Amino acid sequence: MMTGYPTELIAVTALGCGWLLIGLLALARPHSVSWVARGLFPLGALAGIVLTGLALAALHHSAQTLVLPLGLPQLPLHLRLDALSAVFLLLIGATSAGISMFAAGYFRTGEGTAPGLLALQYHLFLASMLFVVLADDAFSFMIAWESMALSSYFLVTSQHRIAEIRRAGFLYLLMAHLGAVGILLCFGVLQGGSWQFSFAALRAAHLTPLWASIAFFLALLGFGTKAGLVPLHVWLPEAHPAAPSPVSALMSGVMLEIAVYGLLRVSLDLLHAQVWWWGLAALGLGLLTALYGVMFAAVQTDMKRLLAYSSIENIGIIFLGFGLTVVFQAFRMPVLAALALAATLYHCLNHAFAKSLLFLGTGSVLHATGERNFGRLGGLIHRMPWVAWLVLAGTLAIAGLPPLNGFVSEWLLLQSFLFTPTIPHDFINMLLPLGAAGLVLAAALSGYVMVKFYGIVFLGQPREARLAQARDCGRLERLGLLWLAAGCVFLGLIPVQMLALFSRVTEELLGASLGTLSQHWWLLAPLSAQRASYSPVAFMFSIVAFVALTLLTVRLLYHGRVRRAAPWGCGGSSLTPRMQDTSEGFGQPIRQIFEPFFRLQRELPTPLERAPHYRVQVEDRFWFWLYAPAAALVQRIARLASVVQQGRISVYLLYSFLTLMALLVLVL
Amino acid sequence: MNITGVTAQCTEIAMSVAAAPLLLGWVNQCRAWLQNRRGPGLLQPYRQLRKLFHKDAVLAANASPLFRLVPYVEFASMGLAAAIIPSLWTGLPFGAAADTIALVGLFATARLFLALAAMDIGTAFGSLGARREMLVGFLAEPALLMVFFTTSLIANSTSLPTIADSFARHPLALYPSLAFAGVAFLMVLLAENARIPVDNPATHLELTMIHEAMVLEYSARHLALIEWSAALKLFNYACIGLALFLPWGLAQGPADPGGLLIALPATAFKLLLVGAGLALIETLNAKMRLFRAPEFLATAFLLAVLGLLVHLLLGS
Amino acid sequence: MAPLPLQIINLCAALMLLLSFAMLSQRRVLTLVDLFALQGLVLSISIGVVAWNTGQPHLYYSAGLTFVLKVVALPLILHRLIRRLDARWESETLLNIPTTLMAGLLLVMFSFALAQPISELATTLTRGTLGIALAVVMLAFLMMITRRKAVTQVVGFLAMENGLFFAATSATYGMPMVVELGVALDVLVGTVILGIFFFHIREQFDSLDLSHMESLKED
Amino acid sequence: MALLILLGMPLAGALLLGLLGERRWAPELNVLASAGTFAASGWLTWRVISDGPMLVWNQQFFMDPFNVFLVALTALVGFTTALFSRPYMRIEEHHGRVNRRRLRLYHSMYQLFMFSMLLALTTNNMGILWVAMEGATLATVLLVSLYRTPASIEAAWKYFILCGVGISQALFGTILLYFAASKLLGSEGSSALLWTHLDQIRGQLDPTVLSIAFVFLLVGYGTKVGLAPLHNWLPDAHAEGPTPVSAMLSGLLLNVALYAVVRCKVLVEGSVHSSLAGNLMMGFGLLSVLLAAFLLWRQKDIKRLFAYSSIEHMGIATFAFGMGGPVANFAALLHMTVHSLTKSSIFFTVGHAAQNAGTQTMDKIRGLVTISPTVGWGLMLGTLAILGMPPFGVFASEFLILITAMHEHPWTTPILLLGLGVAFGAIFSRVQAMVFGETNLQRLPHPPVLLPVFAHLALVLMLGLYIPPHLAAWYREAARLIG
Repeated sequence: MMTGYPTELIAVTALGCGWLLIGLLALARPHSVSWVARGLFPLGALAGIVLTGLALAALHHSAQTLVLPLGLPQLPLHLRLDALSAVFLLLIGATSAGISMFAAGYFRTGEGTAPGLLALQYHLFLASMLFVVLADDAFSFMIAWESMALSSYFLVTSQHRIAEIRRAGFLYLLMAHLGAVGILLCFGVLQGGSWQFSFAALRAAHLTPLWASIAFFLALLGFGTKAGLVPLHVWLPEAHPAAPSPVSALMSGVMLEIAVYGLLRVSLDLLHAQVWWWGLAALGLGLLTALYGVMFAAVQTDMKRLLAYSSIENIGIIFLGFGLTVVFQAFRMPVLAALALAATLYHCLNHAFAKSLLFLGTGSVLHATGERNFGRLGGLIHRMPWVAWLVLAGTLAIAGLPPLNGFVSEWLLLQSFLFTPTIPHDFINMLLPLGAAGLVLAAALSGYVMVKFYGIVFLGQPREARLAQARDCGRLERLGLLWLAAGCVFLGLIPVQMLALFSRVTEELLGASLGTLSQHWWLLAPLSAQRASYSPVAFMFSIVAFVALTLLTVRLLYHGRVRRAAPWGCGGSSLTPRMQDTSEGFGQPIRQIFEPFFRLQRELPTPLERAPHYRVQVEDRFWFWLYAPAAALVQRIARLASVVQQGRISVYLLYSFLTLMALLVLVL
Repeated sequence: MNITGVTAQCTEIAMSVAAAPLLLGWVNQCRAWLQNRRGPGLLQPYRQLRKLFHKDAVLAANASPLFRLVPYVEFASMGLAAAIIPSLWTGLPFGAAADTIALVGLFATARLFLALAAMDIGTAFGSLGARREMLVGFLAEPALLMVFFTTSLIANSTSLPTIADSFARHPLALYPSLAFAGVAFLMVLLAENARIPVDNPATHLELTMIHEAMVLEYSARHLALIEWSAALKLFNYACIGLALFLPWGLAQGPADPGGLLIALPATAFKLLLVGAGLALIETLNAKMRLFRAPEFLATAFLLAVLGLLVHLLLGS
Repeated sequence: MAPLPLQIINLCAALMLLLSFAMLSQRRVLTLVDLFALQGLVLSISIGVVAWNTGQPHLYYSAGLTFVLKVVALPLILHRLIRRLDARWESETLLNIPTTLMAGLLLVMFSFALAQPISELATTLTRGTLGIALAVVMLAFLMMITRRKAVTQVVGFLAMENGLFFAATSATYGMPMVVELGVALDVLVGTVILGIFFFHIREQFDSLDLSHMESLKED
Repeated sequence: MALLILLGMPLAGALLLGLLGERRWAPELNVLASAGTFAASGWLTWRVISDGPMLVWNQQFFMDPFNVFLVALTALVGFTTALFSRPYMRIEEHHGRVNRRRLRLYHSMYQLFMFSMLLALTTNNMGILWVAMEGATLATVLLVSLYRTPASIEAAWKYFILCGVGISQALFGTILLYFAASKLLGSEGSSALLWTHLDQIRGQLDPTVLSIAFVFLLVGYGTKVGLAPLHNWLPDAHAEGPTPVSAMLSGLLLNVALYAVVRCKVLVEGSVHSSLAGNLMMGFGLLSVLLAAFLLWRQKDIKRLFAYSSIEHMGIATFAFGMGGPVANFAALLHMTVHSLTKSSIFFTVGHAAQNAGTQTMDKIRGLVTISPTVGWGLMLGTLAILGMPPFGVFASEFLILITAMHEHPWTTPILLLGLGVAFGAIFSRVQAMVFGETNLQRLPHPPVLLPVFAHLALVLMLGLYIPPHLAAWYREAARLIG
């Protein structure tokens, strides 16, 4: 149904080009912070807000397409704006608005790459994500996809003088490239001999189940690499923390979701989600990822790494939802599939807001203190109240607590899990509900992780004396944080409206809408109110009212006298900040419970040591199982191959001679 | 939503809030009896609260506003939970606003805030307690949710009043899955309410305490609110257990005044039984070593999942 | 009984093959050059015979060119170079000489087998010689592989050119003139450049032994 | 006329520079001659576009879309390399690595090299093609050994012997070709060696002879293309010669050699009616990609690194030509174009980087972007382009090649991708370390001219996003010719 003039699509494309233009403008005065940061970044944020509006508008239209006279001769660049793209455009626009606003206040001179160049890469990154979502053929998709990887790589390595950052950047780009290879192969399989690479053609291509499955797993591999699906996740905890915080926010909050978009596009739109066990595989991997991510998050000692692992966890949850969607769809239960998809999309959006908020918060902390290590932070709620209170919203959202947004998507996902016993397959209908157990476990653990994160960074006493000099973030940064925190709250309160939007996506992809959501605008009741309902507005209102009422009552009936005193020192001398629990200590129970999953290196002090020293390092087993052997293998083959080039001219001549002989024999 | 509904709802909350310390007192009293002590009497928790409310609050010098806010949030969360849980009526207006999943979320919220408050002062005990509390929580929460899952699958709804309703109205049927769920729930109840064998509400021994370690820095009205919400939590959990496993006698909706006449004594009676049972369990068991607690809770979680599986396998 | 020209050409072919084997087994560099000159002579004679037989004028030029280049100019240059560089003896070959000769024999058989289907198509009188030409090329190749001195490698290279020329004449009655001129020019220039190179090599390595030139490799 | 200028310009330049090469303005003269050649190539291109293929001078010269685009490319890269060579060689002189006499040789040979490549491209005579290829070898041997260091002498010697032997095989192949054709066309004049004539009768040529001939031609010209296992000269020659020469070798000579292989392949395919030639080329291509990819991991010298990368890319192009068909040929042509543009631009930056560091050892080059941002970013972007990152043009060609391979020979795709992946890791890990990080380098005595670098990269970028219709039509036409 192509109707009308693609107004929104053209506007969105123009906006993408606008971002590019902003980037180029930054090159005009690359070293001027005032020009780049105070002038251009807010402009970029404005563009993000406009994009949000456009995406909302586009959600109310049918799909729009556009063919640009660019690209390969047989394959011009196709663009398409449909409901799925619109949702992700909404995500990009809304999240990037906050991040850009924050970045306006964040970037300063003298940190690696010149600000102008950074701005160019940043806006290139934004624009390429936008075009990934718009791309409607394999070639333009790949271009946008790899540009996204490339620009983010440069952003990651902006402080390239630090060796770990270089290593992280390399690992990132290498993995991104491998993932892209998978995606490319996937498209190659998808065309199924039709030799057409526009998505319209891929959608129409008929594949045998075997080839379709191969395509699906290639897509899972490719997009999973980008999304950080275990065991393809190793780059993520290295690269995300290495980047400047607004970039970490974009990568964790937006780019990972774009990877999810790619997977949704390929498997639901192009492959029509035909085979149920695809979903099972995605679900299994998602579960593994969620648990693995959160487990590792719990034992981190670096706040940005913790958040990166937490992103892995959330990606796992998203994949869980995605897998469920595929299972339902393959069993021809479109309404339930729609519910699961809505949960997935919702979680994408929620994660985007909350994780960006948290990463930006760490950025502020980093700027104020220069520290990323939990062991040297603490008590910042006194010095940085704005950051602390706004980040609290993100913390609660990531922990999946009502009435914030993280809870809604998990709620929806659990609701869809509750329908899995109705699947007409004897074994699956018993297996799947167990997924819910895993999901709940991951969600509960993420609460643990968030307490650790927030408690150690913002609460308690400052662990270093110089933290007393920390300053709260500036106005632009506050604005950015505020936008995202408000988003977290807002998204938590309007699930009904959001589901109405997602309904357009599900209609388009799965052929089923979410039906009549509810009689009331405030009551979320998918499927039937009898079955389950949730009203975040009422919830929020009640809890606020209850708190207010209690406060008032206590104030009215009793006195309000307060004395300040030193905290209880256990009967001994005064407490020092060093006596607080450390992040290692906080992670200890998790380390103990899930010991087989970690690769631990402990250095324990002996009784005789003068300066006792305790160190524990947690490493990823996958690195040693999968990546290190692969790298060693490549090196070994390379060493073998180097025998070919051993310097003696006679041998070279012999090669030539033998080649000639062999070919002649072959020909005869 | 009509005025009757709101009135009933408020009544229920008020009664829960008011009766919660009584249940705690009853449990303590029973325990004292079982241990051959006289006990402080049923009303001791009220006296305690009154005393605390009268005291001057002493705050640590570096307490943040979060620290002062948390007792109220805590209290509000538990109050709200009481609104969700059908202790007297089913079909109350607030029942639609939050289901069992939201209820678990609400408990989690309360726990998270308390843990944050515990870490706020920056004493060793506070963060120790917070860590332990979160450890208990992350295992207990899934177990609780799995229990709810099993019942939800039986009742085809996640709404707690609906579940209770459907259990109460349907002819008696034996659900083996509910047996597993029941045991799991009991274990969760003990753990979540800082009861023996996971925690001891009466101890302040640093090696073992969980809940008490978190609230060490609280005093006066803040402590009162926290204690009160702890009592309310116990009350709530007891009511959840009743709603899930012994739902008979609940009044059906606010427009059923006759039902209330049955519901009130029925609930009171059941709560008395529950309290006595709890005291019995606490007396018969010894406190576990702390690092055994995860095993205990993992067992609870497994039982809950097993219950779910049994339900799916047997369809009952 | 074949006509006389054909007999002569066949004889030349046999001689060329013989000379190739001789070169393969020869250790003295100066003798090697002489053998090369001899091969050139045989080549130019055979080209002359073909020219006489077919009456194609450009083949006469070709024969003359070959004679001048391969019998006079190149051996002269090489002789002078060898004297000045004092590189009269080949050091130990990489493969001992009997083995090399055995390998050469196999190569000849292979070449004949390869040339068989091609020769069957040929309309020229001299078609049978194509196999020999190929064998000469291959033997020269073998020599280049087994020798260690820069000079012998060059002689092998030039002997290969001989074989190619022989192939050109025997199979096709010679290539077009332009091409032959070009090829000749290239060979000449190449030899000159090689001559220059010998000096550079000696300057840098104090020897013309190729075993010094094995530093560029992967390790 | 245009052709006359095209060929005359470098020849005259060679003579003139041979005489006057010791003057101070010799580099400028070199640039001028190259610019003239470039202009002539532009004119010629325009003529071919407007009038169609042309056959001139007693049919000895022939221009069709296939070679005219290579002529244009060669002239362009020759021109930009001359631009780059001007400051580069000045700096070399400043560092005392060359003197005026050597520079005379250098400039003169530079033009001679250009001449022989252009001759090889434009000639219609397979014999002349051979002569020109050999001439190119001779010219570059002297260029490679310009520094007269032991290593450069060794490299030049290996280059000369291996390519000389290789090219002798090609001559044998040419003779066989002539042999097969002269039966049909007669041995009068040179008509039996003219490609246009051969192309017309290719269906009647004897398949056995042609397949044997192709083996010789492939091994012969393949040596110059740098196909494994005939590639051994390539890394040495690239690493030890002056950088402009490396750029030209990689960017141009390999293309020209591949051009020769493809011309031969067209004839053989027409005669043999099987995919023998194509399969052989695919095999060589794959082997080159794989071997080069793994060998990349062992490199320590920056120029050797990119030399192996050239082997890899030539392997890809050969593979694509081997597959044949309109899309693969199109992609291969595109790949040749973008590869030579990208690779030469990389060598430009690599040259300056090595001058900054005073060594070609990669471990000693660190933090280029700090000391010389343009060189650093140029190297980084060039590397990313050559590694096939979109939006650069190499990606477009590799994309087309891969999808064709997936369609026609699915089993080859994993091999290709393995090669590409391994090469990516190898090259990128090294380049990143050189471009980023703390620096230990010195500034250059003369400012580098980086216009060529960014002009090339801009062109490559453009080709990745947008292929002008003219160019596309042209490629398509050429692809059709190749079949």
